[in-house]
Amino acid sequence: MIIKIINNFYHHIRAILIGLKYLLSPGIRITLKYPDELPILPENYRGMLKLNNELCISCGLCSQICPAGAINLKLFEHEQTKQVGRHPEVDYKRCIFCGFCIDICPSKALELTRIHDAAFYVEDELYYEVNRLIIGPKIDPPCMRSKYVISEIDEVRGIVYRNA
Amino acid sequence: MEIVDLILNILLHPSIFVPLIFPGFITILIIIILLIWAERKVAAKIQMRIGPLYVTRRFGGILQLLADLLRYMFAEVITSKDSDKFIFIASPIVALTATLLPLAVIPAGSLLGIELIALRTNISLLAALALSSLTPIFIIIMGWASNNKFALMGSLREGHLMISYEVPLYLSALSVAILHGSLDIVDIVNNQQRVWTVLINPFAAFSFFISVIMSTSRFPFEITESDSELVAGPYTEYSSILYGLVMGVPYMRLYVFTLLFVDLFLGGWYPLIDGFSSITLIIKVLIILLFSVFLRSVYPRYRLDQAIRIGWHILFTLSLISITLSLLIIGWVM
Amino acid sequence: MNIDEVSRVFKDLKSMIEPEAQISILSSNRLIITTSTDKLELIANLLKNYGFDHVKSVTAIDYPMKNIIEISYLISSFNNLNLSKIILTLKTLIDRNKSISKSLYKVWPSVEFLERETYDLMGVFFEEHPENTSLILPEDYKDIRPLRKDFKLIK
Amino acid sequence: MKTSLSKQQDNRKEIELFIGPQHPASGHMRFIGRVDGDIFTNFIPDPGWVHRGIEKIAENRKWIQIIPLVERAAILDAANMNIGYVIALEKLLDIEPPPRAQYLRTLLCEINRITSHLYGFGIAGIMIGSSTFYMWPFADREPLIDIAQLITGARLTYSYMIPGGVRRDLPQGFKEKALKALKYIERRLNNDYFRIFFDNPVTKARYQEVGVLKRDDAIRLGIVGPNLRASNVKYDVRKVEPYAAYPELEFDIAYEKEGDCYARLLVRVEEIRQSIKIIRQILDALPQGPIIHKKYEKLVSLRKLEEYQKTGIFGLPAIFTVLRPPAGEVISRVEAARGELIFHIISTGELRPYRLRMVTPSFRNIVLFRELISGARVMDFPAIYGSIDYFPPESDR
Repeated sequence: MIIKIINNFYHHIRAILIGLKYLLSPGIRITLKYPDELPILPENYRGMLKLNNELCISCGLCSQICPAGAINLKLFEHEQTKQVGRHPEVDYKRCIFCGFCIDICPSKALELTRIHDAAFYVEDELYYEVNRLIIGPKIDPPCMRSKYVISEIDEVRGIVYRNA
Repeated sequence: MEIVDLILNILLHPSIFVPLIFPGFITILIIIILLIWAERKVAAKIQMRIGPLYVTRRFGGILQLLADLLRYMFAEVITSKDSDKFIFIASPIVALTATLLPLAVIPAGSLLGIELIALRTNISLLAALALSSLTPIFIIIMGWASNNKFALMGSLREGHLMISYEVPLYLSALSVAILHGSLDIVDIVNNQQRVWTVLINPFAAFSFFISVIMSTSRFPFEITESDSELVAGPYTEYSSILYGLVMGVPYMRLYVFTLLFVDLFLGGWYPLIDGFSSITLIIKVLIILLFSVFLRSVYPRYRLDQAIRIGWHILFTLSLISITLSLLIIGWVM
Repeated sequence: MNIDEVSRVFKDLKSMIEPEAQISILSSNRLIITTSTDKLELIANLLKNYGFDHVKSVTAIDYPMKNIIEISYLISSFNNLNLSKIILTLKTLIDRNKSISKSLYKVWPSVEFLERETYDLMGVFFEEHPENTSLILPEDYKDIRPLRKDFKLIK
Repeated sequence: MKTSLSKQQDNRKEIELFIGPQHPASGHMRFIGRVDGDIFTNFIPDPGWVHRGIEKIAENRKWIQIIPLVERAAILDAANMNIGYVIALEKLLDIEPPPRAQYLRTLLCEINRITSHLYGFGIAGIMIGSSTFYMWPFADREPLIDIAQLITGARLTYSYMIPGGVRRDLPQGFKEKALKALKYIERRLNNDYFRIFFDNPVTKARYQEVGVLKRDDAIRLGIVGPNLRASNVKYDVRKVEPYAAYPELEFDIAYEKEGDCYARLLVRVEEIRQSIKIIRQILDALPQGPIIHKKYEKLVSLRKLEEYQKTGIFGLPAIFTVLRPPAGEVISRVEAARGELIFHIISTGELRPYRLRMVTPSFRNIVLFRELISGARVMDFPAIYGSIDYFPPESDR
C-alpha cells in the first residue's frame, strides 16, 4: 500500500517534470505554418498533372485506367503547331492523385508536378482543359509573406524546417 | 476639480476599489485574458505546436481571447425550446456574481498606502469560504435549466464532486485558522511574516490546493464538463456571450481561490514592498495560477468515482491530519 | 504448414461430415464444405467441436441467372494454431426469391454483425438471428438491397 | 421541466442517451446507451454513418482501379488494405512478386502500422482528456509519413503495390532518413510517452481493470488484432500465414495477459517496437533486383523502361487496363494495423470482379462496444472506445 502510494507519487512527479522539460526546452515544434511556410516536396511527389501534347499519342490509356473517372479525352488542335489529337483533360473535382495515368502513359506525355494545392476561387477552374493542362498548374503562393521551407527529419526534434 | 477629486476619492475608497479594480473585476478580466492565453500557449509549447498566433502576431496572439469574446458578444443567444428560459439566462450571471463575492472579504495587501480589503471582519475566512460555496449551486441549476441529458449529467457530477471537495477544503482552511488562532485572514497573513504556513502544515496546503483544483475543474479533475462523454457538461446548451460567461466562471473561481490560498499558505503580501505589498501577492497568485493551468498538459482526467474517492479517502484524511498537526503544534508551542 | 497436415484435417473432416456435405480443396490451405441449408447448423456444430471457433466473414454472392444466393462462412480457429492456418469455407445455397437462411449465431456468436450486414445489404433473412434489423441502411429501407446484382449504380 | 426528459423517467429509472453522430467523442458513429445512475445498463453501437459501399463500387471497377478504392476504407492504414487486395489478386493471376518488391511492401506496411497505432494512441489520449498525448503521437506520425512519402510520393493514399510488384524503388539516401526517423520515434516512445501517459497514475487508474475482455470471450466474439492479443491469444496473421517478406524477418508476437484497456494499449506499444525492429532488418537486408514481376517488365514501352532503369519508377503496363484474372475464388488475409483483414473475391474472368467481400478488422471488433461498455461506468465509455482503436470509416467500408 505504502509502496503503491510512493510509486504513484513518483510517477506524478515524473509526468510533471516531463511537462516542465518540454515547456522550458527551446523550440521543439512540428507545426508547419502552412500558408506562410510552403514545403518543398520531394522530387517524386504525386501532385497535379502537366501534359506535353507533342509527345501525346492519343492512346487514351490514361482515361481508361483512371480509377476516379477524372480524365476525359478531347479532340484538340494546337494553335501554333496545328497538331491534332485526342488529348486528356483532367477534372480535379474527381482526381484522387493516385498517379496511375502518369505511370501508364507509354510516351511520357503526362508529367508530375509537385504542386498539390488544387484550390481555386471558381469551381470551373478545377476542370483543366487541354490548353491549361499543357501549361500546367501555376498556383500563386496563398499569401504575401509565403516562403518556401525544406523539411528535414531530425533525430532529436522529429522534423525541422529550414528556409530554402 | 472638486468633482474629479470626489470621483477619485470614491474610486479609491477600498469598498469600491477592491471589488471593481484591484483585486476585483477589472484585474480579473485582465488576468483571465492573460491566463487563458497562457494556458493555450503553455499547452502548445509542451505539445510542440504554436498556439494562438494570428490575432496580434507580434505579441504571440495575446489578444486571441479578446477576439473570441468579441465574437461571443455578437453571436446570437440561443435558448433551446424546452429550457427554462429565465433561469437558463439568469444563472450564469448570478454564478458570475457569486463567484466574485468572496473578494469582498479577502485582503489583498496594500497599494499606494490603501489597505485593500472591502470589508474587514473578524470572521473573514469563514465568510470567504461560505460565499465561495455558492457558485456550484448555480452550475447545477444551469444544467437543470438546460433540459439536456448531457447537461443534467454534468450537473449531477458537479453535485457529487462538490460534496467531496468542499469538506477537505474547509477542514484544511480551518486547520490554518487553528494554527494561527484567528478567523481573520489579515491576522493569518500577518502571522506569517517570518514563516509561511505551507512550511508548518504542508498537509493542509496540499489538500487545500488539490481541492481547489477539483472545485475549479482543472485537470486531472476536469470531470464536470468532460467533453469526451458529456460534450460540455452543464454548459452544453450555452452559446454566445452566455457561453463566454460560463466558461469564465471556473477561471474566476480559480483566481479567487488562489488569492485565498496565497493568503492562507504562502504568506500573502510578505515579504513587503513598501506601499506596494499587493505586487508580491499578485506575483505569487500568478505563479500558482500558471501552475494550475499547466496541469492541463500533463494529465488526463480521473473518473468520477475515483475523484470522489480521492476527495473522501485521501484529501479528507489529509485534512484531518492537518487539523491534528495544527492542534499538536499549538499545544506544543503553548 | 505442410500439405500433410492439411490433408490430415481434410481426411478427418471428410469422414466426419459425409454424406451430409461435400468437402473439397480450394488451394493449399483453403478448404470448402458445401451443404444444404437445413444441415448447416449440424455441420457447423461438428466443425465447432472439431476446433473451428470463430467466423471471419459471411459472404453472400448473388447469382440472378441461376436464381440462387450463395452464402459462405469463412471459418478458422484462434485456439488451435494448427487449424488457424486453414480457412474453411462453409457454403450453402439458398433460393434467391425467398432468401431465407438459418442463422449460425447459436454456434458461433461471432457471426452476429456479419450476418446482420448480409441481411442489410443482400437481403438474406437469417432465422433465429437475435437482431435481424438494419445496420447500415435506414431502418425503413424498402428498395432492392444494394449488393444484389439488379441494384445498378448510376454512373 | 415540461418535456421528454422527465416524461421518460415516469416509470423507469434509466435514461436513454444518444451519443453521436454529432458528439465530440463518437467519431462517425452513433451509440444508443441506457444509463442507470452512472452505469450503462445497455450500450448498442449503431454504425453506418460513413458507409460508402466499397463492395458494390468494386463490382463496377476494373481490377486495377480497385487498388485506390480499397485504400479508402482506412486511409490511415492504406498500405495494409492495399497489400490485402493485391495478394488476393496475385493469387488469382498466379504470379509472385520478386523478393525486393516483397521487402518494399513489408517496409511500407510496417511504417503504416506504426502511424496507424500512433493515431490510435492520440485518439485514446484525447478520449480520456490528455491533450498532450493527443498532440504528441499525431505530431510524431509526421516523420514517418515523410519517409512513406519519399517511397511512394503520397502522404497517405499510397496506391503503392500493384499486382506483380511495387510501383517505385527507394530514392537516394532513404536509409539514413528512415533510420533517423526510427531513432526519433523509438526515443519518444520509450521515454516521453511512458512518462507523460502510460506511467501516469491517472492513466493507469482510468485504464487498468477497465473493460476487461477475457480470452474465451475474445475468441467467442471473433475479435481480431491487438485487441485479441491483449487477451492472451497469440494469433497474428504475419506468423500464422506469412505473406510478403515476413517469413524471412524476425519479430515476436506482442501479447498481454490481462485483457483490459491498459493491456490493449501496451500491445500496441510493443507492436510499434516490433515494427521498428522489422524496418531496421529490412533496411539492412534489402535484396537487390527488380521490383516488378518480369512478365510485366517486358510489357511497358521502351521509354518507360528507360525511366525505370534510371529512376526506379516503374510505369504500369498497358495490359493493366484490361486485366482479366481467370475465373475462380480466392481468400486472402493479412494483418492490418487493427487486425486481420479478409478479402474474399469471386472472379468470373471478366474485366471486373463478380463479388468482392472485404471484412475489415474494425467491423469485427464492433461487437466489443456492446460487450465491454454494457455494465461499465459512463466515464469508462471514452476510455474503452479509445483502447479499442476503432476506426468508423474502416468498419463501414
